[in-house]
Amino acid sequence: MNNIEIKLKDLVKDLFAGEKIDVLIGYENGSLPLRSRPCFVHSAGEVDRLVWNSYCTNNLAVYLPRIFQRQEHKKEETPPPRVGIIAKGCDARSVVGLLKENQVIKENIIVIGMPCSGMIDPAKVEAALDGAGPYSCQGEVDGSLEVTTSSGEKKRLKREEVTAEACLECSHPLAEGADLQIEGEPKEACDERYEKIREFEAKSTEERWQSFVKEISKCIRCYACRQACPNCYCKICFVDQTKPRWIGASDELSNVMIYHIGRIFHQAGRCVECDACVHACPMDIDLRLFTQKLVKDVKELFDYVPGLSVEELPPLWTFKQDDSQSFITEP
Amino acid sequence: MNKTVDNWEPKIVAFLCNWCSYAGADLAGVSRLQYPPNLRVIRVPCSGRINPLYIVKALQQGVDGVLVSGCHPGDCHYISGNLVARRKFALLKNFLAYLGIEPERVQFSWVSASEGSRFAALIEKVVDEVKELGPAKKLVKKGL
Amino acid sequence: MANPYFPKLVTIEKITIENEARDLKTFRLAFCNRDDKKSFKYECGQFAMLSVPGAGESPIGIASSPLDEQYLEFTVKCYPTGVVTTALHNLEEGARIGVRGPYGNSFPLKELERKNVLIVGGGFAFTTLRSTIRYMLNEKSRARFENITVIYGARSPGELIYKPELKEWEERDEIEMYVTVDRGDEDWKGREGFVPAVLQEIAPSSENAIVLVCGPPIMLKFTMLPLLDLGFSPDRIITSLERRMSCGIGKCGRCNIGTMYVCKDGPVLSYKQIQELSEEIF
Amino acid sequence: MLQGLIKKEDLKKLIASVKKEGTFYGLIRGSEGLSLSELGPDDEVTLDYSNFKMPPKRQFFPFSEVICTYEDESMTDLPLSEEKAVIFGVRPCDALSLLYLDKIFIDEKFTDPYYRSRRDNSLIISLACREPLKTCFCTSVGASPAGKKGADILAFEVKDSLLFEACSEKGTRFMENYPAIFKKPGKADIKARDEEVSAAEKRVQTIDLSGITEKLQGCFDSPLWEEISQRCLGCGVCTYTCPTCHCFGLYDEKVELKGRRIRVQDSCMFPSFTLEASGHNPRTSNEERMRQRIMHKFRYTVENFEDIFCVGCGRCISNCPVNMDIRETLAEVIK
Repeated sequence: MNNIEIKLKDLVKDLFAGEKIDVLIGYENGSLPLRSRPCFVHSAGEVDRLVWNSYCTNNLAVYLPRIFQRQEHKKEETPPPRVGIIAKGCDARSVVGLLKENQVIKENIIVIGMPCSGMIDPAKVEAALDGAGPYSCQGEVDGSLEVTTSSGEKKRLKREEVTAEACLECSHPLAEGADLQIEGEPKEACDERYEKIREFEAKSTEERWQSFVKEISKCIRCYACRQACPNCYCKICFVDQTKPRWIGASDELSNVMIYHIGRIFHQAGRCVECDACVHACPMDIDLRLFTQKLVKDVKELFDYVPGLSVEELPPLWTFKQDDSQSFITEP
Repeated sequence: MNKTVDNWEPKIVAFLCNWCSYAGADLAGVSRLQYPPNLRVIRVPCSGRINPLYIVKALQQGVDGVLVSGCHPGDCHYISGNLVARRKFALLKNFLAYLGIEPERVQFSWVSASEGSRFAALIEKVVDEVKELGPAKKLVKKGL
Repeated sequence: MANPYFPKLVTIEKITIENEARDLKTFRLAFCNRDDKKSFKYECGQFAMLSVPGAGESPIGIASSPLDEQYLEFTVKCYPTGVVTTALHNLEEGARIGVRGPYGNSFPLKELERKNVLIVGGGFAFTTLRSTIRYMLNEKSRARFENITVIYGARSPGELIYKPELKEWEERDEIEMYVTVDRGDEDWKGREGFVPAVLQEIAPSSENAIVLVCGPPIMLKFTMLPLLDLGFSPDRIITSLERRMSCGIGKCGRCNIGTMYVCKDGPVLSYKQIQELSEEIF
Repeated sequence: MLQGLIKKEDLKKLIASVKKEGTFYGLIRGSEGLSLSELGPDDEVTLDYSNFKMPPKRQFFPFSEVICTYEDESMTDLPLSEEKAVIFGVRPCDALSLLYLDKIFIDEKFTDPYYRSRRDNSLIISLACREPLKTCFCTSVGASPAGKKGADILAFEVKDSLLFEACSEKGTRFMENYPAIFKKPGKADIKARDEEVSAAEKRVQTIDLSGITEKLQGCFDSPLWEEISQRCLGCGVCTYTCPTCHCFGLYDEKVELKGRRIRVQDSCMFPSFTLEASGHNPRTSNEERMRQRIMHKFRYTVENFEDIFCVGCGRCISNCPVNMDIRETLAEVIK
């Protein structure tokens, strides 16, 4: 057990002992190699389930609106729970977004910031193993990950090569503004970003369209990207509306494209680049290529970075007199 | 691109705000200014009323171009509707172009109630540009 | 291979607006093809899929009686979020739509023979009950049933459906009618009160009797206890369920409750069967 | 039982011969990973895989399928597919899933003609498993790495050859059609196959599912469902990648006056699945939907069809964004 994990458990035990929280959202060991998964801890006795390692990819903030909405389904009235949540830099920024949009009760949450050193992307590992999931994992040795394939072959993968894209490009590894902080050494913030976006922008219109078609053609409309996103808390998503019915139900390409355009555009000024959608996608669609474009534009056009301040107005709720209007058609 | 298609005329949906651009279009008509007849006008209360999905949905239904026009900045009937919309439009314009949809397919402009001739010139320009592109194929729902 | 999803073409012959809110209409349909008419044999309590091209399909209970040989009737409520119901309501007489069915089981009319029949209905869930009443009152079949008692309630006088028929039935001797509204208006001279309360007040005898009860879930919930109190055993309380459906033929999985599919094993179920289901129904 | 040996490199000959009458589907590894695709004689057939992402139900029950079209006020139903197809490389667990789907789509009273015609026109050659995945549990639910159920022919990899074994009349007829391609296998080949099979079988992890249906009967109102479903995000990955999930919806899509009615796969994990036009929804919570999915597969289908509608392929486990593991869920129920 690593040092951070011990500190975390002690802290959470204290929170339960002091009756500060009713439930803690954290990570536990998953049932597959390289997977830690969200878990809900309800008492000090269960705290030992918690883990902190390089596989905690899920954005836990997605559960916050639900945990408060859940109450509404219950028959007897109970007060909203007090929730502790373990947060990497990205999770904490999502929490800020949810607070800003009044989706969670501020007084009822305690954010525990983790010193995140970047997570491993199981999809990258799978790709490195020719498409098959690893059969077991022996852990990290000297900056490399040791795994065994289902045919029994042992392989070493460089940590950097299998680190999630979002983590490599992470600008805020530390959960700044968290209520409690677990000390440790987070990964360094990355300033060199959007290289892939710039590359894509430089391509011809036709090339870009072909890439968009190629990515979206993979979609099976399972809505995992939507469900995994902390920002997608709408009670009725536009794709499920019947009047008007924005898009048809079939997997005809234009339907699927409009779903993705609608969803991604709805994240403008809100997306924290956590890649929860990317990791959730079973078909490995490169959603980051599209979500990040909006993040970049919002930064460049409106000088706004989501998830850093609860008070600052979101960019699309406001305006400046001198906002760029170079896109306006002049006859 | 498919530049010369026999007898093809583009279909363009124009979302015009009630207070300025729609009145501007009206003025162009009343003043008997000539402009191409390719528009299908949808009057909206304010350019701030435009949901990006209106634009995308119009493209899916097979229009060759979309034009959104509202009051000039500072002239909005609702004070700031067009200014808030301007941010949304800037992002949308960039985003659709980024995905590979020709930028000329989706255009935004400001036309006031007194600018009949600006309206006519704007339509002339938009129709010309869309004609140059040829019929829309991207994002269009597959034929039945 | 016959395509079970393919609807038969019908023409809307007549549209009757049933209520004040104008969101309940009865559609009288006629098959465009003679063979289709012949093959569409239905019983009281069954439903069919109505389809409006471009909008989709909806399962709707059949409101006419199998003895109404000239036509087929459905009463449809238009919901603000209902795609098909809205499309249907926007149509005019003469329009063509599709019908697929009939589907599901029916009210156990055989078992009702030589018995007293109590019918309890609320709101517009009265449609398949109306089918049953029409059937029982028909001169060809009336002799097979003993006393027929009907308790029917709606929110307000304007929301009562099949008004001309209600009036006609009230004037007949072979059926006992109790029509009630939750709240009356100045012109309302009839009964006021919720269906369960009226039921308790009238207290029809459960001897040699079976009850058919249809209504919104909340009404059903509060009607069961008084019925049991009156001595109706759960197997003699017959009701009809509603679920979202797509296929109507037990494949699409939407209406699945336990091992049952409402579309083919229902929609008509006894209260006894409902109690045996694990999922809460109302 | 007819057996025949074919050199791996001779698969191309087989594909070329099949192509004369129909389509040959097999696995190829392209830029987008492994997928079941139409093959030509020049394509390199992939044999070294554990399983592929989308289950073979997609061949028979595509995500969306037009069932009729209309114009003005007339409707036309669509002609059935007459494409003859050979599907090679399906794993035995997935082959078994097709028998379950048959029970849904083909019955005495109503048969789905689109599904049926594709099934009738296809021949399934499954390929026995050698490298079960961490997520596989087929032997616990009635399937096995060399199971024959649902296959017309079962193929085994034996060194540089494939050993074909006919498991149905259709399969026998197919093999008899190509006498030049298949050779008689030797004793050593059979022995090698048997060793492979038992090794693979041993490698599949097992879970104890005895009495699962009875247990499920008793735990409808158990607090367990809330506990398990807390983590679930409510997406459709598990149902869409499941080889036996078959729920669907019928929708209309319209452009101007023309339109089509489409059968589209749907998922019981979505709230809209049971949402009625009135706004009433009998299953509003994640918890109820999760319970429905598990109950449907492990209890209702057992009572209706005497089969657990799960073949242990593990797709719902490996693809789940939050690592919901159906094996653990079932273990909780049994506990």
